[in-house]
Formats: sequence, structure tokens, C-alpha cells
Amino acid sequence: MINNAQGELRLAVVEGSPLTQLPEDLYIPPDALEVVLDAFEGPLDLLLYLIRRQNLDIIRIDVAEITRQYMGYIALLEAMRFDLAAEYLVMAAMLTEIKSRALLPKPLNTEDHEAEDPRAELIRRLLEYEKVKLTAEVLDAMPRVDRDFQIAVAKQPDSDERTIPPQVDLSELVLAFSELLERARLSSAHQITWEALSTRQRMSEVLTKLKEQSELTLSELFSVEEGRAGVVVSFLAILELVREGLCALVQAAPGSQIYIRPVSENV
Amino acid sequence: MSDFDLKRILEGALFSNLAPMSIYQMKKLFGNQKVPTEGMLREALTSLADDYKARSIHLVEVAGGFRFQVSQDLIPYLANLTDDKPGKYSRATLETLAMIAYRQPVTRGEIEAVRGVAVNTQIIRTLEERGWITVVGHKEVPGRPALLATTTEFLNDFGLKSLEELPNAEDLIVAPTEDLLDQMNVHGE
Amino acid sequence: MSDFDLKRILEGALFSNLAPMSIYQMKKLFGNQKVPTEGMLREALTSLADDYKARSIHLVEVAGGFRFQVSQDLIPYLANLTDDKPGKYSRATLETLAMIAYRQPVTRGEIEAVRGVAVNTQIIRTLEERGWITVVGHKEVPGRPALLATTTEFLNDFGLKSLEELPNAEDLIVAPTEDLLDQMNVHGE
Repeated sequence: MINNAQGELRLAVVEGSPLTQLPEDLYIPPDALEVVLDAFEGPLDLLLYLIRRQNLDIIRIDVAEITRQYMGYIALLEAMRFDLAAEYLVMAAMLTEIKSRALLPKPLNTEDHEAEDPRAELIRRLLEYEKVKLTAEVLDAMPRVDRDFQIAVAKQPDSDERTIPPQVDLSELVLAFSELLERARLSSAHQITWEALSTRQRMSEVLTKLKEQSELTLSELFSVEEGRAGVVVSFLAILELVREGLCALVQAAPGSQIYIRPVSENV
Repeated sequence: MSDFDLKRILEGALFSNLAPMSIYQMKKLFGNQKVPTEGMLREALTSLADDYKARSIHLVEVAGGFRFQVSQDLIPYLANLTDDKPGKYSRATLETLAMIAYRQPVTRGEIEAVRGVAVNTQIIRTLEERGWITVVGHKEVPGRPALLATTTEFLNDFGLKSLEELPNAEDLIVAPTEDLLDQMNVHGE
Repeated sequence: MSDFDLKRILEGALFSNLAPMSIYQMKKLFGNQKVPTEGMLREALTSLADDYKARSIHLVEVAGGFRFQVSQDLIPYLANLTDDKPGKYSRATLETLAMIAYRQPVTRGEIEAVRGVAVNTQIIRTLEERGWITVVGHKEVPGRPALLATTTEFLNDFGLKSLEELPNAEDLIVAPTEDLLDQMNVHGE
């Protein structure tokens, strides 16, 4: 049932398992790094690549060597893609810690369970990530509708009583379009020059409300008295808050209630 | 290719499409391979129609070409399936329709660029089936993507005499943001 | 009603529906008339599936019920008809979907912890809009993050009857790493 049409993407085979999407000893010139980094899904993916490139089993990684290579990439990365660097830097710090701990002599008097291999957590994460990566490939290779097969349909017989199609009010359509324009504007972040005071003010009001109640429905932020202008200002304020990562919109299903939540520490 | 293969391919293609399929489109199925003649196609279609004679779906020829259609005598049964209250279109469907109405003729890729997510084939099919949108041509860029536009039925259903009567969506965005929108139009076009 | 009629009605109904049809919906077809039992329906469906064995469309059962499907081997021909290439998903999107499919219900934070990078809101939106994932609840931890799970539509679109039919993720990790996992457990816990 698994369609291996995508198999050719797996360019390297390590100990029997297809592993990486990149040629094995790919040399990455610094100016191409930005492009290459798009091929990695984050620090774990990069690390996994570096390890697999040496045809090594994860458990036998030479932490010192891998750390050296990893730090090399990070140094380049930091200069070019500072926005991405944070996640990679955390990994760098972790590697350095592991390396330094490995270099220090083991304290003699510690109990067995305290002297755990500092690499254990890293290896656990790498294995877990690798599993997700492979699962994603398998999922993508599975036949799916539209790409690998089509639903067979025939025209329904013509009849007046047959279906009552959903009705759409013109105002819904106009609203959908104006929201779309807004969203398009907000996603092209660099075009934004200044914010209207009223929007900023409303943003603060929304945040204040969110402090009192950890969750608000979209409709709670709109009031009839303010009319259309108020709706637009609230709407812009919410979009702006979302864009700045200060709150999140959550909707369970299309057409259902939309909730606004603060973006909190939990993630 | 054997007659058997030709029939199989036509059968599959006819069932994967709700819109009638013309002889021209049937020839397109074969891409760079040896394309069957119209005579061969018609012969296969006749044989296929025969296969379905005794079934509850029939191969019929209509203005735009050929399509499979469910027998009229099943209407009373099918009517039992429909809910009395009409459903609602998803937000994605509405946004897609809005994009087509305001920016027509527009390609699916252009809609995707503004919406930021892929437009499901299902959405296009739903709107086509509703009779609100149609393919009006193909954009002369690589891949020749279909250009979508709204229909007269769309205008009728929304009580509009012409597209000019569509309310100005920009009006919904009030004073302070107006200059931003102006900037956007400059960017947008 | 004769068996012949029952089969005809089911056939017509199945072909007039894009979504898979459940036994419950099939019973609804008969409205106030004598409703066939599930056994009768399944028997008719088996017979119907047999009728189509040699054709290029097949009756299949997925999570949402039964539907007719065009044979996979015709895809290359059908692809010649349209310029729209079916959507390809990014690795980030696929990995997120894989996490949700195999670990559901799961929070975005949990996905991020395994992947080691933030999950873009756009990815969640894409999957939600495709109808493959949905919020099934909220985790009772500070912030009450949404719990994500896959939908019946996800199973339908991947031709699966249930989540159990997903390939076993453990099987994907080959021999040498398996003992490592054992070792790891000793270290980790």
C-alpha cells in the first residue's frame, strides 16, 4: 500500500535505512548557506544530517567533532539569518555543555543514577525527531485523493427539489474580501509604515481584557454602538496583535466560534 | 493501445469530472502518446454507453460533450438525503469566491498568493457546481493556468445587474487605514 | 423492493455523492418506505463492488463510509487534462501532520518540542483548511493549549478506514537503532 514513488529523494542509505535528502559530502559555500538551510527543518535536522553524513550510529556520535562542525555552521548562520539562529544556538549551547561534561573527569562518589550519560537526552531527541521525519515521508508516499486517485462522481439528476444550496448574503462576500485584503496587507509585513492611534489603543484594550479573562470570543470585542468603524478598528487591532505574536486566534472548525487567547509561556 | 484500454481510460476520466467532456478534451488525455482518432473515441463511447444501459447511471451526450448522469427515477430517493435547512459555505469557500468576484479573471495561483494557503480543488468544484464561477480562458504563462471568473448566474443570485454594482470592499476599511490601502493597491497591481 | 432495486438505488446515490456514504445515510435514502437492514445493504454493496471489479472505477470503504474511486493507474492520463498540479506539502507541514496523526491529541507545544523548531501558524491553518486536522479540546495546563487531532476527512483522503491502518511508526526505525532505544530507556528514565 505504500507507494515508494518518492524513494528517489532518499539519497543516502545508512545501515540499511534511507536517511538524508542531501548528497553525502555536500560542501556548503558560505553564500549558499541561506539556501541550504531551507533544506533543514531546524537544529535537530541539521545535527541528524551531520551525524548521518559520517555514517554513524547515533549512539556512537563523536560529540566533540559534531560540535565543532555544528558550531561552524552556526557561526555562518548567525551572520546571515539571525532570526533563525535562536533555536540553533540553544542546540549549540547544549552540545557545548555535553562536550565539556565529557571532558571533565567523572566524580567518583556519585551514585549510579546521577552519573547518567549527558548525551542521553540529546540522543533521545534525535531518535524521536528522526522517527517523525521518516513518518512524514511515509505519510507523503501514501496514495491520497486528488494526487493519486480521484473520487468517481456522476452528475445528479436535474430536479428542483433536490438540494437547497447554501445561501450567501452579498455583505458576507464583501466582508470576506475586505478581510482578505487586510490579511494580505498584514502578511506583507515590511510595507507597514505606521499604525493609527485608535488601532494601537484598541490593541491595548484587547490585551487588558485578555489579562482578566484568559479567553475571549471574537464577538465580545465588537460592540454594536461603535458601528462599522468600531468593528474595523477591533479587527485591525486583533490582526495586529496576532501579527506581533501577542495573541492567537483559535477556531475549532470552519464557521465556528473564533477565540482569542494570549500567547503564553506554555508553548 | 487496445480498445479495452481506451474504454477504461475514457470511463475513468468521465467519472473524475463533473463537467461534460468534449472529444477535444478526451484527446488531451493521451498527452504525448498516440492520440486516438475521433472515430475510435466515438466507438469506445458507444460501447461504454452500452455497458451502462442496465445500470442506474448513464452516459449521455450534452452540449459540452459527454458525461455520466444518475438516472432521473432515483430523484425521490436522493431527495431523502438532503437536509431541509441549507448548509453554510466555509470561510475558505467564501474568500475564494470573493477573490474571483473582485479580481476576475484570476488564476488559482493568484488566489493562493493572496490567501496564503492552497485552494482546495473541492472549493473550486463546489463553486463551479453552484454555477457561480467558470473557466473563461487560460493565462499565457507557463502551465497555462485556468482563468476563473463569475457567471451571470452569480450576478442573478446576488441581485446584481453587473459587476460594477459589487460594493467597494475598500470602503469597509475606514479613515486611518485608507492611505495604507492606497499603498496596497499600488503594490497589488 | 427487490435486490435489484436496492443495488440500483445505492449505485445512483454513491455516484451522486462526493463524500463517502455511511450505512446510516444509505438507510436515509428510503425515507418513509421500508428501510433495508444493514445486512441487506452490505450484501448489495458487495454485489455492486463485484459488478465493478473489471472496470476502471472501484467501490471502496473508507472511514466515512463507501465511495466509488477512479483507479490509481489512470492518474497519468487524468493529469494531462489539467494544468493544476495537486498541492505539494512542505516537509514542515508533513512533519506536523505526521506528529498529529501519530501522537494525537497533541498540542502545538508538544510538536515543537519534538521538532526542535516553532510550528508556523500558517502550517496549522493549511492543515485545518484542508480539513485534515481539528481542535478536539484543550489541555488542562496553563494557557489551555488546543489539542490537535486528525479528522475523518483525513482518513478518507488517505483511503484509510481507521487510524490503526496507518503504517506502524516503530517499524520505520530499523534494527541497529532499536537496541539503542532500549539502552536509551535505561538512561532516560
